[in-house]
Order: sequence, then structure tokens, then C-alpha cells
Amino acid sequence: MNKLKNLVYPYLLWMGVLVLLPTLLVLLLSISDLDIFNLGPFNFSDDAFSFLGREEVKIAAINSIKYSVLATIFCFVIGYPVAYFLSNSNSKNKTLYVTLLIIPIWSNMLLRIIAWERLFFPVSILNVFGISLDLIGTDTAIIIGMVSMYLPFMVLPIYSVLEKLDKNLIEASKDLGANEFKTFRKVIFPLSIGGVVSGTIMTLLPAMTAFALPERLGGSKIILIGNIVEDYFIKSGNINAGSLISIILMVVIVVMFIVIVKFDKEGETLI
Amino acid sequence: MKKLLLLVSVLTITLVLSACGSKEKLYVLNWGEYMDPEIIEMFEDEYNVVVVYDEVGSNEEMEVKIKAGTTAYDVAFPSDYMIDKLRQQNLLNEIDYDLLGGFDDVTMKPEVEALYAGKGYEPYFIPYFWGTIGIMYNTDSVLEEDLTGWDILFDPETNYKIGMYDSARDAVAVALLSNGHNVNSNVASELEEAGNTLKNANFELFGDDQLKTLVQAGNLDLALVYSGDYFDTLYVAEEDEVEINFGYFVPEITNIWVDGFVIPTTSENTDLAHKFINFFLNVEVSAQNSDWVGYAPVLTETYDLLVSDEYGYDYDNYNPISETGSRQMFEFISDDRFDELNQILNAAKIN
Amino acid sequence: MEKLVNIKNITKSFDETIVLKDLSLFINHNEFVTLLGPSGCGKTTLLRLIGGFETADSGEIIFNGESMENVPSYKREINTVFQNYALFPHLNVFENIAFGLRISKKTEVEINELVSYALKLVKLVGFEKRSVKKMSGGQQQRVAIARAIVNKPKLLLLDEPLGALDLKLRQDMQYELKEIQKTLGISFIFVTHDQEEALTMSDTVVVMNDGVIQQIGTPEDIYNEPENKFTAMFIGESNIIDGVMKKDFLVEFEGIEFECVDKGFNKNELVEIVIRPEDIVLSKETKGKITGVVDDITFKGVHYEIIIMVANKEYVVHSTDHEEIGSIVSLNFDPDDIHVMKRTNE
Amino acid sequence: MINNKFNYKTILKKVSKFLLIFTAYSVVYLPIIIIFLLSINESKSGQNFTGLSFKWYLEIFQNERLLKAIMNTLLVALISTFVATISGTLIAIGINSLSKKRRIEMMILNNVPVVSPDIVTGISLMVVFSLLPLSFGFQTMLLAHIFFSIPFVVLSVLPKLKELDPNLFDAALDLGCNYFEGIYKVILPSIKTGIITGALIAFTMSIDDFVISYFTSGNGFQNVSLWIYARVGRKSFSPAAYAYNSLIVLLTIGILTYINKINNKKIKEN
Repeated sequence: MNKLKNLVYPYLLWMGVLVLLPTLLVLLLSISDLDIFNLGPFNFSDDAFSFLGREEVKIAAINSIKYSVLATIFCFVIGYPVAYFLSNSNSKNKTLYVTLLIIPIWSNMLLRIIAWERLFFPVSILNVFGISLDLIGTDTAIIIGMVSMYLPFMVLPIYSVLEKLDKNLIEASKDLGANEFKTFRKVIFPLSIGGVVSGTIMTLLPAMTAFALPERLGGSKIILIGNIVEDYFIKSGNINAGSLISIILMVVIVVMFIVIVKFDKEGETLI
Repeated sequence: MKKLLLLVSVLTITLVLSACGSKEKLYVLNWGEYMDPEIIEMFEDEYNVVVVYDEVGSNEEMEVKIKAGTTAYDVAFPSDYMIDKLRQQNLLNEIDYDLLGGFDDVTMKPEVEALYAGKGYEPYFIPYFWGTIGIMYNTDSVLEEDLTGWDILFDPETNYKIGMYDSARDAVAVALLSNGHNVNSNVASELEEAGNTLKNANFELFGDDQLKTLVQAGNLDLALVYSGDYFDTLYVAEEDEVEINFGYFVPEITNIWVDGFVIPTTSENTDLAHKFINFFLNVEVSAQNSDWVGYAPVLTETYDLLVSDEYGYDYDNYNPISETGSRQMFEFISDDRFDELNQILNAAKIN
Repeated sequence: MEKLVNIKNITKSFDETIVLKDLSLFINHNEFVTLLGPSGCGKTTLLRLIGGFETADSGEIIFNGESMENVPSYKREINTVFQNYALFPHLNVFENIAFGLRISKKTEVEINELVSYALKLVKLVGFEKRSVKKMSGGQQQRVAIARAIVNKPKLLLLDEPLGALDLKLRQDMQYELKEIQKTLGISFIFVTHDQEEALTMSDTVVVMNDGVIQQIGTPEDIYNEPENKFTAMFIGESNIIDGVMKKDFLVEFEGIEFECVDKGFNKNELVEIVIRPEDIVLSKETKGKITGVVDDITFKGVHYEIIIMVANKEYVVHSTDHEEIGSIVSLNFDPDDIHVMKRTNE
Repeated sequence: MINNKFNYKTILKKVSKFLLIFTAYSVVYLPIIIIFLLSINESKSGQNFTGLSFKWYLEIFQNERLLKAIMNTLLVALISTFVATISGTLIAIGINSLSKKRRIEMMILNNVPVVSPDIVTGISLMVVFSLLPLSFGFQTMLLAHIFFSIPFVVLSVLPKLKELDPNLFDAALDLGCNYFEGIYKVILPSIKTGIITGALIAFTMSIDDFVISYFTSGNGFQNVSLWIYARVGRKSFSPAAYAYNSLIVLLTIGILTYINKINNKKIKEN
């Protein structure tokens, strides 16, 4: 087995160049006045940190956490039962039903967001059915949008963990007097935590760093940290501040990643 | 497994071949749908070159692409204030008029030329298209007499559904204008006042390309748009033979913008760049381009051709200037000032 | 006294293959019953039916006087030890064993008491906090047993629990399981395909094949009085010879008449005779007995296994002394070594 | 002994089960349906239904820039998925053979691209590529897509490797396989599902990426996401984009239902 080890070294080199180098660079950007477009002499400065005090950054951070957590909860509340019903069903085209739920993520996300946008205005195709929504700029619009984009990322890992569950354990639990609900609570759910953890990470992460979705569905009135980073990187050219916020965002995500992963001992949950 | 390896090797070969074409290359950086593809082909055939066409959605993106230097752009199409900004970062070459043979037999429209006269960046660009910003309104829901000026957008108790453009410069500029100040004002109190105007307004949403379709659909009654947005919706509606239920109102004093050909210093082929610009100074070519793009042309000869019955365009509400009306063009502002405007806009968005 | 389990005419099939054919059986209180048969004979399915993990196509199961129709497994006072133990990986030994008790809402004090008693019974004291994944097969198996018996079921089902253990450990566990059954005084239904295990542990053995019960009886009956060819062949080794029942206590085979202890067959009925290899004693060639030529001899530790050719038929004999290949010998056996069975056609 | 207890509890369960499944599928598929409707709507703005037409499907092939963008997207997606899947699998095998501590360290490094926001990855890749002798465009975008696809392949292959009996590989070597044969003949087949899942996810990520492609592209190399985003500025984009999108979704659903039908037939046969 040890000869296989040296498969890892080329990857170390590759990741070194494309991960460590840039991350150091972004770190350097966040604590200095280095101009990214002509990498020359620079001196350390902490004006990037002054950006953190800004109202817009604070609100964007709160919004990001609020909406990503809410969206993840909704994805879980809908996603887990659906994954459970799908994995429990003994119909022969079960795998087809699961893949059907995953297919939409192959269609362009911006187009799907624009499709939702068209539905949320009072004058829309829904008027044919006598429905007229006026949701643009509301929390509901953002949550529905996020659930629509990220639900498959919650269902897939949970479904695969439930599929791998040893059916004997369920029988053993019933044999020991636990009814359907208790068996679920005391055996099935605890053993599926690994899938829930992966699903949560794969929903929370994109939701937290979304920017096209709040722009279109929130009528740009709801700003998330992604919008701030996009503004600073592209629009108002303070790349250094943008880098700082991105570094903080990465640290928050990594910390969250480690905390959530504690639920699953092996430590490499994700998919 | 063998079949797969074969497939990959074929793919990589075709890829390598396509990369190093033999023909000379011209790199163009432009807004999306902002140049008639046919004209590019005509240029390619005439000069036996390949035009590599890159597209972006805003002036700021254009600046990032040019500054990144990852592609040696020969021609780009920034707006007035961005031309000034790029010039000041000496990212632009001066236009060499000797290479623009066609320039002698055309004249720039006086009101366009007046805009940038004396602004210091004339030598760096040739106007491409110009336009104003104004208010697009739904004729079914908005009363003509309400359309007096910019303040209609900012009335806190309005019962109109209003859309504001999601761009710091335009939003703040219009707020400044509604308070009677200059679009380029850098006076703290005026900016603060503009900030409050924006904050107290009751906007339905901040958007960009969707504003024009929302006004047409009736999801919005009023929206701040570019003149091009209005014309784009107009031509599509005519094509669809749909009832025109929207109009374009340009207040007395408004902002006017000019997009221009520029030759960034990243260019490795300035001669070909000049040929490209010169190509659009030909009246027939620029008429065909204006017809495709839908914006008003900058050359008087092209303007007269398009207004003549051959094309039958009616531009009178494109830039209707009353005697008392005037136009203000954006000037170059530093990154910090832009960041300030961005904060004002975000503050308005948040409340 | 009312039977503990009464199974009436159970039929069960899995998409067109019939696994249990109209099977009836009853199990008494405090009885160690083994379901013995080759794999695929329906013994595990029968166990799962009793446990409530499968529902029969037709027929009825009465447990403790009540019909088990529509009674889910968690409502039956029955517990099961699964073949691969099915221990809950996310719980330690103590929590695994306490699982059933927590469900039936026992108090903490009661739980501690019962669990430590169960651990003592299976000799795993001190393993409470251990994670089940890190324990050996034998230990995991004992936790599975403790987890089942701690709920004081009226009936314990064991689905080939000793399959994965090595020989030595399996023999110890066979003895321990028997002891536990005695101390608890409840009935065990034990499924296995290992005949030796069935013979050493059971009060009653139910031999099954192709979804049908071949024979029910004590280990001794099964071994000594096989009712049909299948049981004879399946339990231990046996020589099966065709013969004719002259009259009660007299049977003729290989052209010689022998006294035997069986009766109740009609005159000259064609029968089959079973003689165990260890019951045949070899001697110098003597008239009036079956004689044959020693064809092959292999040393099996406890005894030699000798193949004797009589005409063109093979006889297997287990004997402690060596015989020369090719030598002519006689086969001797006593009347009670001859077991006569109805002739089955297959 | 069929359980036919039909009290309100089972009805309630059935209804809530149906409702949840219905919400899940509808919330995910509603935008797809709207996009399809927009793709067959004659009017360009899509505000009002001016008649059924498939002209936008034709326009995909007439609109040269969009067609080129689609080709670029698929080209980059296929090659990057292929390269990422092969290297990701080999890397996962390598990581799997490390000690526990080393493995966790490698996984943290592996997960950085997954965890960091796209815009940061995009900008940092752009800077690194500009330092390397690479021409911006196809090469850099392909490299970037491979870069963010590999971690997903590693993440889906690794769990399957853990379930694998460790001495399988030694057994293969023992029976005379050389080093590569060992991997190819023994390990790969048994982790096939992990590899396929990894490939599918890598493909999804590549098809749908916008931000990273934005910063790592150049010289006119544009994928569909960039094509759509560039049109947001001056004029709205042509509904041909909706048509392309609906085509991809319909094609995938068609293929998968077909495969599913074959599998079921095969299962029924044996």
C-alpha cells in the first residue's frame, strides 16, 4: 500500500501552487495596500479593516448568516423526509426519481434565478391561473430561491447514507420494541447524521456566498456578503478590502466546517 | 479504456490546432450585443484578420479586464468617465488621426462634440454611441402631467411602483439632479442630501436590464433607464407587433453619456486598431451598426441617413433638449469617491 | 398446558418461489428448539415469520395464546439475535444492551441492574463503555445475546449466531447458550445448518428441507431413528441400503435376513435400511454375514474411515483398528443398529 | 394477514408524504418549466405570449456567438471532468493510503477550493495564471475548472475507498499484477460508483460555473454563463439561452429514463 503514497506528492505540488500561493496572496492583500494588477512594492496598512466597521458590511454579514441558515433549515425540513421516502420506497425506478431531483442543477443557475424573478412580480405567467405574487425584495423570495437552487445538494448525501444503512439494524430496533417513530429517532436518524452534515455544508456554503440570487430576487434591496465582495472586487475597486472580507468569510466557513464535522467522527464527511 | 484515451488525444490535437491560427488577431472588448456581428465579419474579410470579441456588462468590469492585462485588448468601448479614468492611469494610447483616413469626410454631431470639448480626454477616444438617462413610464398607469422632473422618482408617499438603476453613479447623479445639484458634485452636504433623497424614496427594486421589461409589463410604473433601454424595448415591441404602452421622459437637466472607441496601452496592434475604428467612420457601416444596435449615431451624416426615409428613424425624443434644458456628463472620479457613492447606494438599499 | 408457539399451515413465497409449504409446528415453554436444514430450506424465513419481520401468505401463528396477525415485531414479547449481530454502531455496549429497556421506559436504576446482570450472564462485565466496532466477533455476539435476553422475552430467536466464530469459541458458546437458556427458563428457537451444533444444544430438533419439515424429535431420535432418507443423510453419516421387510423384527437385504427392532411394516414391504458407520464392526471373513473387500482407508484422528465394496455397493465403516486394502472382511452389527425406514422415491 | 388498518393516522401520513415530495419536486422544477415556456414563446421579451414558436431553438445554431459559447462550455466541461476524474481518483487512492493524521491534513488542503468563495478562487487563480507562462482563454479556464473539480472527485471517491478491504491491492500484487495493473484491475472496478458520482458532480460544477470562469477567461473565450452575464449590461439576452437550457435538461431526462428502462428490463430478465 505504501507505494500508493507517492500518488499524493504531485497533488501536493499542484495544490501548493494553486491554493497556498493564492491564499497567501489574498492574505497579503488584506493587510497591505498591494495593487493586485501590478504586483510591486507595497507597505502594510490596516485601512482594509476600517471597511469592517461599515454599516453595509455588518448588515450584509447578518443577512448572509440569516438567509443561509434559514434556507438550510428549510432544505433540511423538506430534504430529509423526501430523501427518507425515496430511499424507503421499493419502486424499481427509485434511482431515476433521485436523479430527476438532481438534474435541475445542471441548468444554468442565473437563468433559473431569472425564471423565479419573473414569477415573483405581480404581472406574470401565474396570472393565467389567477395568481399574482408580489414577492420581489422579500425574505420569502430569497428563501424560495435558495431552496430551489440548493435542495438537491441536501437530498443527495442523505439519500446515499440512508441507502447504505444496514437494514438489519432497523429490524433489530423493532425487535427490541421500538415502533416506527422510535426506530427512526433512536437508530435511523443518528446513523444518518453523516449525510445530514454533508448536506448542511453543501447547502450552507453556497447560500452564504450567493450574490446573483439576492440581487435578482431581493431586488438588490437585500445585500449579502457576496454582493459586498463583488462590489469591492469589481465595482469600487477596493480589492484589498474585498480580500479581507473574503479571508474572514473563509475562516468562518472553515471553523463552521470543523464544528459541524465534529458530529461525524471520521472527519471526512462531505459527500 | 482504449476508446477513451483515443478520444482525449483527438480532442487535445484539435485544441492545439485551433489555438495557433495563422491570421493576424484583433482583440476587442465591448458590451454585450453592442456591435453588429455582420460588420465584424465584413472587417475580418476585408483585412483578412480574426477579431477576437470579448464581452462585459459594465464600465467597471471593462476597467478590471484592461488593468488585469490578461488579454492584449486592441479596442475597447468604455463610457466618458471611464475613458478619463483609464487615461489618468495612462492605460490608453492617443488616437493617431493620420491613420483615420475616414475622419476627414465625416463630422461629429455638434451637441455630442460639445459634451467632451475641453474635458482633456478628447485625444484618447472616438465617439461610438451616446445617449441620455431618463424615466421610462407605463402609459397605462402614469399620468402625463406627473412627469415634471426627477423628483417624481423620489416622492416618499408615491403610489407609483418605481424601479431605480442599480448603479452608484447613475442613482446618486439623479438624486443630485432632483435636488438641483450637478451630477459630478463632490460637496459633502449635497451628497448627503442626495443620500437622504435616495434613502427616503420608496423604490420597488434596484435593477438593471430587467427594469425596461418590468415597466412594459406593468410590474413597474416608472424606472430610471438609459435611452438605449427604451429604444431596445421599443424595437422589440414593434417586432412583436405589441401595443406600445410605455414612453420615455427626459427631464430638463439630465446626464448624458458617450461610449467611445479607445485603444488601450495593452494593444500590440495599434495600426489594426485604427483600421477597425476607421471602418466604423464609413457612413453606410455606421448606419447599419446603429440600425442593429438601436442607439442614436454620433456622426451627422449617419444621423441624416437614418432619419431619411431609407431607415425612417425618428430620434426627436432620443435627446429632446428644450432651451432651458442642459446636459451634464460624468467626469472621472477616484476609486475612493466611487466607493463613497457606492456606500450611499447601499445605504439606500438597506433601509 | 397451552403451547408457547403454535404455527398452523404456514405458506410463504418470495416472488413465485415457495419457501414454506403448509408448515405446522408447535413449541413448548422452556424448550430449546433447533431448526436444522441446508441453506435455502426456509428455516430462517420461518424464524423471521415468528419474529414478525415477514408476513406469511397464509396460515396462522399463535404466540402465548394470541394470534400474531397484524402484530408488528415491536409488540411481540419476542427478541432476536441476528446472524451478523446487528449491533448499533453509534451506541456503546451498555447503551446497546439498554436499548430495549429504554424503549419500555424502565427507570435508570432498573436499567443499570438488568444490564449488569445480563453482562454477568454473558461474561462481559467491565465492557460497558467499549465501542461495539472495536470488539471481537465472540464479544460482539455475546453483546447481541445480552441485548436480547435483558428484556426478559418469553421466546428468544437466534439466527445462526455462531456462524462467524472459530471452532473452539463456537463450542464454548454452544455450551454457554445452553446454560443461559436453562438459567432464564425461556424457550429458544435456534436456526443452524451445522448438525453437530443442533445435536449438542437442542431439546428438540426440527429437520427441514425445501420448506417442509422432514422430522421433529430429540437429537437421539433424529440421529438413531431417521424417518426418511433426507434426515439420515443430513444428520451424521449413514449407509443406506434397499431391503425388504419380511415380517416384524425381520428384514432382508444383501440377500441375507437379519433380526431388527423395527415393526409395523406390512409383509415384504420395500424399505430402506440405515446403519451408522460406527455401528459396523469388521471381522475376519465368516459365512452367514455380509462380506466385502476393503477398498480404501483414511485416518480421521478419532477413527479410521474404511470403504468396503460389497458387490458394487459402498459401505462406510468407522473403526479404530487398521485394515489392509484388498483384504476380505465381514460386516457385523447388532439388531438395534438396524434402522428401517419407509422407502422414499426421491 | 395484510395490514389494512385504515385509520386517520395512515391517511395523514400518506397525505403529508405526498405533499412533501410534491413541494420538493415543484420548487426545484418550477424554474425549469418557466424557462421551457420562455423558450417556446415567440416574443423576445417574453412578457406576453405572442405565439408558440421554436425559432429560438433554431437561433441557437444561427447565433454564432452563443453556439461558440455552448461549444466552449461543453468542451471545457468534458475535458476538465475527464482529467479531474482520473487524477482525482488516483489522488484519492494516494490519500487513502496515508496515516490518519496525514490524511486529515491532506483533506483540509483538498477542501480549501470547495470551501472558499468562488470570487476569491477566481481572483487568486487569475493572479497565479498571470505569473505562469499561460495565454488567458481556453487553457486557463480549463486549468481552473480542473482545479475546482478535483476536490469533488476526491471527496466522492474517498468514502468508497474506505469501505474497500485494504489487502485487496496487496492480493493483486501477490498475483503478479504490476503497480498500475493493481490499481486498474482491482481498485478501480470496486469504487466505480464513487468515481461516477465524482465525475457527475465535477461536470455539474463546470457547466454551471460563472465567477471563476469570469476571472480566468480572456482572449474572447466565453462560456454560456459569461455570454448571459455580458448581456445584462446594454441589451437583454436572446431567449436562445432558454432554448439551450431546456434542450440540455430534456436531453438528460430522456437519457436517464431510457437507461432506467433498460436496467429494469435487465433486472427482470435475470
